[in-house]
Amino acid sequence: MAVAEPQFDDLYREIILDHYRRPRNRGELATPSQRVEGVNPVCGDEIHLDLEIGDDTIRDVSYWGHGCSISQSSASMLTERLKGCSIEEAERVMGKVRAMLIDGAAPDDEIGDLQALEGVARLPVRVKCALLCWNVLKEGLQQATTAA
Amino acid sequence: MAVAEPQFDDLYREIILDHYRRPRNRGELATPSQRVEGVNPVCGDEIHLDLEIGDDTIRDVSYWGHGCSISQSSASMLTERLKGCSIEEAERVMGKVRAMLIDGAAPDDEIGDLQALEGVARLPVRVKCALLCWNVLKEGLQQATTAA
Amino acid sequence: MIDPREIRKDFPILEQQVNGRPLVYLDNAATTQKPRQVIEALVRYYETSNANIHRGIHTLAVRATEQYEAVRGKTAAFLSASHPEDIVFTRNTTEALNLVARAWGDANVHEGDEIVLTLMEHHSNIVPWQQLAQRTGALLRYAGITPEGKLDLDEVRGLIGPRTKVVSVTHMSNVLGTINAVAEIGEMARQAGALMVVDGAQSAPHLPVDVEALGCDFFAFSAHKMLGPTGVGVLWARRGLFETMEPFLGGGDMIALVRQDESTWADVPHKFEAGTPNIADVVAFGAALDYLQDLGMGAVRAHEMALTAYAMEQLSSIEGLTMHGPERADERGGVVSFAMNPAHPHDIATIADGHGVAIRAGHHCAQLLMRHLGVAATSRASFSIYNDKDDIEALAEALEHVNRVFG
Amino acid sequence: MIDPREIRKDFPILEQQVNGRPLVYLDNAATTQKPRQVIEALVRYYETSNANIHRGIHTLAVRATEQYEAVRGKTAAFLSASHPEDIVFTRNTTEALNLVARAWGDANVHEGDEIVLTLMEHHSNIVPWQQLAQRTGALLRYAGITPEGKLDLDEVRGLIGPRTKVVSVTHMSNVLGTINAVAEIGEMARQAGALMVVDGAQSAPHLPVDVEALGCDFFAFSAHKMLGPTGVGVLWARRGLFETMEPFLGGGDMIALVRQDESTWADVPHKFEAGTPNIADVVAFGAALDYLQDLGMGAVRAHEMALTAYAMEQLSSIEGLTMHGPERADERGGVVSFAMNPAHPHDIATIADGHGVAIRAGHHCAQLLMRHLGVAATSRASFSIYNDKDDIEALAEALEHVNRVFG
Ligand SMILES: Cc1ncc(COP(=O)(O)O)c(C=O)c1O
Ligand SMILES: Cc1ncc(COP(=O)(O)O)c(C=O)c1O
Repeated sequence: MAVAEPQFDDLYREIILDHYRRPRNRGELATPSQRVEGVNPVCGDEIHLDLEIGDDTIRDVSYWGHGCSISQSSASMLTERLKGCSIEEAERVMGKVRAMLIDGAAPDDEIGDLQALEGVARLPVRVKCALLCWNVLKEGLQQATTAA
Repeated sequence: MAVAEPQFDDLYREIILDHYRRPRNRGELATPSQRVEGVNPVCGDEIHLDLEIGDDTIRDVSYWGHGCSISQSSASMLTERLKGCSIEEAERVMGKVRAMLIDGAAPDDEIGDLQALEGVARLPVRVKCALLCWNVLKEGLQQATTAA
Repeated sequence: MIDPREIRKDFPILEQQVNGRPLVYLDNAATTQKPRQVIEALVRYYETSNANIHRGIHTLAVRATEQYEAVRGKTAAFLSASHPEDIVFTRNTTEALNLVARAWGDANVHEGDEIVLTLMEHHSNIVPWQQLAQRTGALLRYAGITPEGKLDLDEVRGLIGPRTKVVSVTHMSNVLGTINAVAEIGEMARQAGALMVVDGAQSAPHLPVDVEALGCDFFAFSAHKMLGPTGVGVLWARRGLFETMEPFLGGGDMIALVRQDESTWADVPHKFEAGTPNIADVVAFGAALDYLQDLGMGAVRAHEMALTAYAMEQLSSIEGLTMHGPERADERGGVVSFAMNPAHPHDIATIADGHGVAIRAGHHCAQLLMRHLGVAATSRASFSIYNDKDDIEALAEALEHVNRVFG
Repeated sequence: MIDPREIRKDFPILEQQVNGRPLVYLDNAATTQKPRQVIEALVRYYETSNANIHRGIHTLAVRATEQYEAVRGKTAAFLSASHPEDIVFTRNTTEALNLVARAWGDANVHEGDEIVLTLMEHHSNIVPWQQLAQRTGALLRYAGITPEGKLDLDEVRGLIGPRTKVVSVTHMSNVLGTINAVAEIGEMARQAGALMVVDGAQSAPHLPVDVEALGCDFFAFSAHKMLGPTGVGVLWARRGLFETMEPFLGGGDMIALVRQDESTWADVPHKFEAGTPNIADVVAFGAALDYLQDLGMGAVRAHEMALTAYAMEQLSSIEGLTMHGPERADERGGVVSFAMNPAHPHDIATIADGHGVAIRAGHHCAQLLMRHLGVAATSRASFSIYNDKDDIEALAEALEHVNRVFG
């Protein structure tokens, strides 16, 4: 074929596929302070997050679930980026990721690997996939702060 | 107005309007052998026929009901034409009137005043009006022959 | 200010001749004609965007979904409603009212409860309640009409009581033109703890409507009566109400999780839109809403009110003609029903058609009202934005002809 | 013989580019595209004939009524049904099945009665029966599927018994493509004194259907899946069956006489068509039926079967791809569902879209089947008359790309 590979290659960046193939922090935590989940009813994607939060810090975080490469890699990157972060930092990162995905804002280095999801913003129908774990996280953080 | 009166004047022939204004044989019979009725659910027109049938003859016939000039005049003309007729003749007249209304067949003198309904055949939506009393008659004749 | 001459250029169907005369379409309460903007929206949808919605990832599916959902937003805006999710698309007003009677009614109306209607309701706002009453043992109570053709508000007030569960009233009569005080009646319903349902089939197309200001619980209407395509109805519900209701039709798109023995439901409004919706027509309805919004519903109302006043004036000079309904044009919509004895309404409609004038004759799906008026049928002329004084004069001329035939 | 190249000229939407590539539309089981003949029928209707039907005397009302009712006749002919009155127009298959479950089911299904379905049903042929079961206390029984993706007929036979009141089965699976022996199952149902309902949403568009030869009691399908507009469904019932049923939706046009407390009903089929129907789309559906009849459903079937065989051949050469459903193309319709682990169906659909290839990914409204297959979703390509081998090759090329991304 003379035609170049279609444009969606910038969607499936190597880093996304790597997180999809070799998920980080996958599984349950022994003693989560928060266990939250979310389902995308349209496509059936499912994400569960276990959070161990104390002293305003995400001491540990893991995920499990199933779905497409975008939803699963987003969750894997989330755990990798946020493990050990203060809640304040986590919220800042969450804000930046959401801004990137929802408003197409340019990502910055603070969000790390998650910058690879930038291409998703162009595909409204897949944005929900990438957002799923972040919506779940939001609920988890809310629970943690109201519990505190 | 310079434009000629619209084409529907041949629908509302004087003879139709005359039967509408001065209905013949309107009312109930004292001792009908058959009492039949029909309603056009779409427009609400209603026709009741009383028949006194004996010796294969329609000795007397009357009608009542309400509705448009076409349905009512058709019934009035029916009674006038068929009073005293043999059933055989009535059926022949009925066949000719139906053929005129449904198939647009040319009427002949045997149907008398009913020829005035010829213009109705061009208006499918009003054909039902003219036919209503004939459907009722058909049922009455059937009842009479099965009863005999 | 609406200029029907300009507007007419957008309505290709009006260019034709009927029985050798220019078509004068005065059957707008039955259904309106469609501007080319709506027809073009349909063509555009099918030529560029058609796909099944909500479940697709490919480009056309995304495009079709966006267009469909955008009209939900437009519809909400048209009704001054705050939440697009409170809009459910149905086939027509009739289905919308059946949805209420089934999905809300079956769960909330019980034996001995009362349903308050009026004698001027369209069959679509009667039969679903009769069916509900039959299923539940509830009772129907009908408010009457004053000699001038207005709803008898005192009677409505008298009927609404502690046993009333729902009050369902037409915003505007499709026969008398009467505009009803639905906000006031809604207040009576609320005080009695009853729900207020408004049949907006004749009001949404012709008056500015603000459902939140009306304070009703449900508001139903049809796209085809307001320049939109056939096959689209709208049911709006007060915030939170749809959430409390079990679904009506079951099937694709309205579920969250299906198991063998039971299922859970998708969020509102999808819970009430089972199966593939009438996507193309909803999209084209958006063009109808744009068209009306561009004119402004206030201007639409002003134009139609002026035309109604002119029609009432013209018709009152026709010998033997009597009009039904309120005397003042500002108390009624653009609908004029009349009698011309001894000419039967069907004869009148046929003769009018001979003049190219399309009016309706019959019971107008309002048999209770016909019985109340003591007639089997009426003749009815009803107006829209493309009608003008010439149309009224063509009608008057046709009616003079009726008098010449039957006089 | 069908020549897709010629046919494609009738489908303006297919001329476009998607993501820089020519659109290859392989989502026909969700909805098909529409030929210009159908789009033009819509335009023609709105530009020449639009009016409300059944109750009007004026020229447009008569014209619109004739056009609408003519399509009832065409639909009956398409199904080899003898009586146009046995055709009821609904919004879609979903509404048609709900109509059966409500109007027939509520009156005839009682506590302890059994409803036999299969694990390959679309949600639209599951949820209405679940709702009926919940209303009545009836029980649902599901027949399973063989490893090859066929309906387990022995299990069906075992499930149908004296307590069975209704058997409802899809004529063709929208996921596996499996064509079911509905005539044989109908015979089992009849011997048990149960009714046989056929979900024809996927068969009517793709196979010659003769409802009388099938011997079923109800047959339901959607216009939008067979070149017709959105918003039109069809429910056919065996002669006499509609007459025995109480109406479903109540309102205008379905009544004979309305009194305050109760009403009597119009004759079949009008009894089941409450309110203003989707007139324009029914008229345009007539053009879709003409289009299919002109090609001949035998030719449609032959073309799609050949294409399915070619697709199965092409796809089987793609590494890591597994197909669901029967192996032989003559035992299935033009639907091919597949998996390509570890690529998720949504990723596959997105990458295919990047190639301009529209396929569907998801549960296809068949969650019970997904659970049976042990997957959350599948990717699905489905064919219509305008698809050709080039389209299959474009799909195969896109899938090779999936392998390059995920391999
Ligand atoms: C087998 C089957 N049944 C029912 C349906 C529902 O059709 P609709 O959405 O047109 O009601 C579909 C289509 O989605 C289908 O494939
Ligand atoms: C007041 C009123 N309610 C309900 C309806 C029913 O509308 P539809 O036939 O679109 O369901 C109509 C129109 O005929 C109407 O005028």
